[in-house]
Amino acid sequence: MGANAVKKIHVSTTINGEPREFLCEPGQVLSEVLRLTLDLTGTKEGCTTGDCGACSVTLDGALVCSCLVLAAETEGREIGTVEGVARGGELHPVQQKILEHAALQCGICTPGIVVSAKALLEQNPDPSEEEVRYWLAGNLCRCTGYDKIIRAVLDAAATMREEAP
Amino acid sequence: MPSVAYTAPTSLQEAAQALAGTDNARVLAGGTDLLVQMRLGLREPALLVDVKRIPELTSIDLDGERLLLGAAVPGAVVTADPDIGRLFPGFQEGLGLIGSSQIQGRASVGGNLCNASPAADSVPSLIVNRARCHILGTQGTRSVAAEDFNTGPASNCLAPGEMLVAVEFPLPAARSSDAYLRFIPRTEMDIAVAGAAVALTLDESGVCTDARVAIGAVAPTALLVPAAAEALIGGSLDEASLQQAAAAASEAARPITDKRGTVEYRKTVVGVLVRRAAVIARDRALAMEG
Amino acid sequence: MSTAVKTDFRVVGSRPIRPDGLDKVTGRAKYGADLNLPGQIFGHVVRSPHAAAVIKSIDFSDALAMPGVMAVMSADDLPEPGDRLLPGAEVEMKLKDISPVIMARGRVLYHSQAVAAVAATTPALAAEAAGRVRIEYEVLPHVVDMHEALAEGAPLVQDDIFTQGVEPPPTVPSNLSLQMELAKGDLEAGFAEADVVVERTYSVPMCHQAYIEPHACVARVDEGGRVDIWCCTQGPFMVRNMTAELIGVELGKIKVTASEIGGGFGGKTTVYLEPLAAVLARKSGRPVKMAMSRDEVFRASGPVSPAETRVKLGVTRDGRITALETDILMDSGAFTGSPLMPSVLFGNAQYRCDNVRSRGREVLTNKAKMWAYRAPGAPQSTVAVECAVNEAAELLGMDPIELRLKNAVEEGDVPLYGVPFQAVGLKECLEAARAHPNYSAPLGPNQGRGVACAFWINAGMQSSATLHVASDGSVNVMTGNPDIGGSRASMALCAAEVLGIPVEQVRPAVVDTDSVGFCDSTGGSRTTLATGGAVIKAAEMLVEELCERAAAVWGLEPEEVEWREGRALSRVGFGLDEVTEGRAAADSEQKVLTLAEMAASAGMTGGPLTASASLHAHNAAPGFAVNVCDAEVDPDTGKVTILRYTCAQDAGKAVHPAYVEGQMQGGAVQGIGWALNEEYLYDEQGVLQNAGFLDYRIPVASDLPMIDTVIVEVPNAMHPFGVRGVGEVPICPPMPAVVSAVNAAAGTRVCTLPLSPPRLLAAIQSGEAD
Amino acid sequence: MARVVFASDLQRHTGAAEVQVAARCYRDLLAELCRRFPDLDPEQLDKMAVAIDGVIIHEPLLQQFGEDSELVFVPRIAGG
Repeated sequence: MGANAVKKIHVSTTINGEPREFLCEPGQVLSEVLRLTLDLTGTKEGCTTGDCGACSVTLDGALVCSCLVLAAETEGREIGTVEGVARGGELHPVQQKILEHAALQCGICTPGIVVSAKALLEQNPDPSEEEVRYWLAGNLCRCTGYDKIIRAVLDAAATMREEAP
Repeated sequence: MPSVAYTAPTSLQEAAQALAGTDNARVLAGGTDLLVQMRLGLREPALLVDVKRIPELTSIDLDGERLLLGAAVPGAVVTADPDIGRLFPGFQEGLGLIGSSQIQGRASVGGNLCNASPAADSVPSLIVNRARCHILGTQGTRSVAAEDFNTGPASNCLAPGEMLVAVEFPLPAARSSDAYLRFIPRTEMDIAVAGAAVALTLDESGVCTDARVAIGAVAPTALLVPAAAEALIGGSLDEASLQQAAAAASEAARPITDKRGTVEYRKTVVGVLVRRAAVIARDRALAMEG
Repeated sequence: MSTAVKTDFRVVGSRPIRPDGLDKVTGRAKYGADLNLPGQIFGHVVRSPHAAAVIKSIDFSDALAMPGVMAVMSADDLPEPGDRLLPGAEVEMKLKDISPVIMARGRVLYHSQAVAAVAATTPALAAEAAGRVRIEYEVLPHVVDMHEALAEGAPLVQDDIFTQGVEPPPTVPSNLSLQMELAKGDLEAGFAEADVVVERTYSVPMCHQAYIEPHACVARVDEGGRVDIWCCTQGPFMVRNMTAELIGVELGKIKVTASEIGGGFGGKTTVYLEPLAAVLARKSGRPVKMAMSRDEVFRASGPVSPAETRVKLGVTRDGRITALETDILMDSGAFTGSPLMPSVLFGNAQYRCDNVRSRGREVLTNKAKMWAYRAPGAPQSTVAVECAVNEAAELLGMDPIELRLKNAVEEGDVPLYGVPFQAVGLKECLEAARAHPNYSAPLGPNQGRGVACAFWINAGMQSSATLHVASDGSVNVMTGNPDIGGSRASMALCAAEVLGIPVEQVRPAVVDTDSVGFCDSTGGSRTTLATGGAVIKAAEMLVEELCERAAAVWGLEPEEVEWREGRALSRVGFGLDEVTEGRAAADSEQKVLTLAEMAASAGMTGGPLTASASLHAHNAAPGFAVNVCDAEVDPDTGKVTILRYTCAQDAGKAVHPAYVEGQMQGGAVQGIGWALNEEYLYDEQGVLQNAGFLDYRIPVASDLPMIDTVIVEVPNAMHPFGVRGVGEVPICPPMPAVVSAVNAAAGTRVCTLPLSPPRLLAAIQSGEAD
Repeated sequence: MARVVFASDLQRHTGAAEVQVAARCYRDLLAELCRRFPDLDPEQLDKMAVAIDGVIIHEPLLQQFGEDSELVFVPRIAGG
């Protein structure tokens, strides 16, 4: 009867560089599996309709809303979540600059902003303010008015350019 | 999302079989509309056929005559493609306007078409660029003009078991370009209140020799507006012809009043958009001359 | 009450990285829906499909027959609320106006009101089971528009509402739940004296706080009946208190742990899910997790009262306000309890005026019970007053800041609510805004500038704090106020300031209701003032004890020891200043003990070093803010672009200036959204049409310019550091600043918000004011 | 004598905008006011805060004040 009758799907995937396997229902979205099955709760759910960006992850390098990806679709794919952004005990410049600029208040949108801004800077190391604003338009923040977030991302970009060989 | 099944075929044949074998099967491309509709209980498919592992649906193929764009290629890939940007900047803009950066990672031209929203941002540009939609069914393949693909809100010409494989754009003539503009209350993240695409060709003296105008979100489907195109053809887009094109578009619009806009507002604004898009398309075509 | 206000600070006023920052940028921080307990099951609420109906029957049998369904509940599982008041609530609240919001009893008063709930082993199963609860309704007529609700023969939202505040009390029930009037002076004489009179009616739409994190909780009930709740809330003690009353469990049997909170803005100062999760947990014997969908948040949490304010303003030729009248009609949703009172009292408190009258009427409609949003009630009336002041300035040909400076309140002035102002920084804010380069930036065609200023009272209320010194001299600071916008950083700064230690040596924590004394909610702009005040008080107690212990070690009297720069110093031999400034070398006479030394040896001097303090803060002081908005309007489409935005605000003393700026910027942008695009849209059936972020349009990053800020500091004479609350007043001036800028740019006088493109274009094309 | 100022909503019951009182603490003040103004509902006053010399006190029952103090009854506002 109902959901109990649905056969679960076995998925092998890579999350933040580590091979992971999980079982999911065919209709389950990735954000739910990350949060409930894998306890990767850094990925937040603010709307589950792709409108807020709190659940941003990368899928084979592309920025996506994990609430609009079926977990089953990630078979053989590479998923990047906020938990994998800081590496070897060191923050990513986007994370560091968000802290330095006080670019968060409640912090619920912050993981999505981190993942999204990192994806931007990987493809555009020198974005204009307008480009950052449009790129982050899908990451809703209700606390900050975005000002400090935009400054932090621009500052992170500048830092990364300086550090790049 | 109760009791849906999932399959991810790797060939057109497998996909066709899967679609034909289950009542109420649906193609899953980017999922940015479908998964939301399922979440809100608006659709309850029995089977999702994920087409993103099929080469024909995920490739971009350009030759000397046409551009073939796989139906499931995500917006982010289309907007990063320099050839598409050169040949069909308006189409690239239209597809790129759909949703956020995150949505762009998934949303596809095929999904935008098949979802059959009157406000779909890529459809007016497909129409003005004379795109054809390649459809695979149990009986083989067929193709329809973009303007004939959708038949009403949330309804399209696909028969049960059929799927959209790719859209084909004939390459534009020299000194041709296009533009798409939409109106939304914010700068991003909204559904178009009105949209307008213009494609045109200029001769060496800058006179418009060919034009197509299509409008979105102002009728049950995106509309081709020949009267607006006629207003542009034969002149160099002077004030009077632009006004005439705008008026023709407003006249052709058959919008509704809903939470996103009123009839009056949509009729007015779609004219403004046609006029502005025509100027952009002309400037682009002129820039191509050099 | 007045204390010496500190003016020389070591760390207060600096911008350290917030202590919880690492957890929040890495995804480790746990919010409401982030706790997964072993064996947890999932609750789902069954909501009314009707805006008004009688619940004839609820049949759970089909749902209960599903394998995996563990518990069901309805209002029958909650105690009858009766007429009792919610004990311990800061503001009067009747349980009968709260309990039906948690779960309807016999009758539903708005669409999506909670009617029943189920708990099952997966979220999908719980949702499916909820769909199988069979509820029989008898549909009743409904009314969602407040004017229609006041009309003759309108359906009664409740049967037993007799207008309060009317003499003699009415004998017939109506939807007019409350009426009030406050006045001073002689209004008619004031208008007679005026050279210019402006009269308009401004309408502000129903909106939502639109915090990004939906309400969520996990509840567990043990075999002894102890209830353990984890939830995102502005007030864990409020959750404990309300849950105890609503489900009928002793308060002492409930422990509430506040998770990190993903925004609230007033919207998380009540409960929705927690009592239900507790009942379902009790009935199932399993931990129950519940989370609202975004759709449920919009439909069934506590949205924000729409209001209509008629304003009439009289000003003399030389710019003196002689009379100010406001008349407010406010929609409370299905239950009384709207912020009508602050709307009536505070929309006019920024001006000195002898002749003032403010009236308010509260109306019930078949909509969700409205709840608090940042300076609740004030923006709805402030918009009318401030737009009228701008219109008067235009008529007088006077600069709008100049006109405000002529009338701005200052120390000694008495607002309508009666309490004379101590030193306030309104004039300083106006001058700061005028001096900002944005105010003289040239405007192009289709561009306009709008100015507004505003008042908010700010709350104090009750707080507790406990400090523990670890043996290495680092300090734990524990409070019960969820950190919604950087308050841990403020708590750490307050403690570090008093203790004279680096802020990094302080570990602030938000702890559960069993682990610290009572704290009123994080809200009312009170946390840094009041809870920070408790931290300061506890730190001062600790310093006193440290001095006593050092004196005992040294065989001195406590008065012979002073605490400076994180260490005890004996006064022997020479002046303390010389020691601390390093001008006099410490000789054998000088005795020094650092905090770390004293902590390490605490066992010898009386045991671990701790201090707890609590207070009922009576030292809140009002906040004032000034906004300047530059906007451009597309005359062909009515679309508004915000070009420049400036906020000046009196913070008293900005403890962590970056987070004060954050409050100013965030409030400004919320107000911009409310002015331009945010509104609730209902259909004929009383069903919300835009219950999602797609069509409830909060501002996105690309909609905005940078939000420039100027922090003004006129110290609050009642607070040891001069602090004023800063969280709420930022949302008061944006609507009038934006509306005035847009109308100036478009050549219109649109008074109905939001200034959505269709509305504005219609006004532009008609060439008339509405 | 301390001075008590009534906003217009309370003036309906007191008939005066302000009165002088002999009381030196809130408890005595309540008794004195209710004695002098029988229309005044003590429950209504209980629900209000009182400002003593500009300091708003939400639960004033044990408050004391001086001979020259000014007292104003104000609604309790918690905020959001």
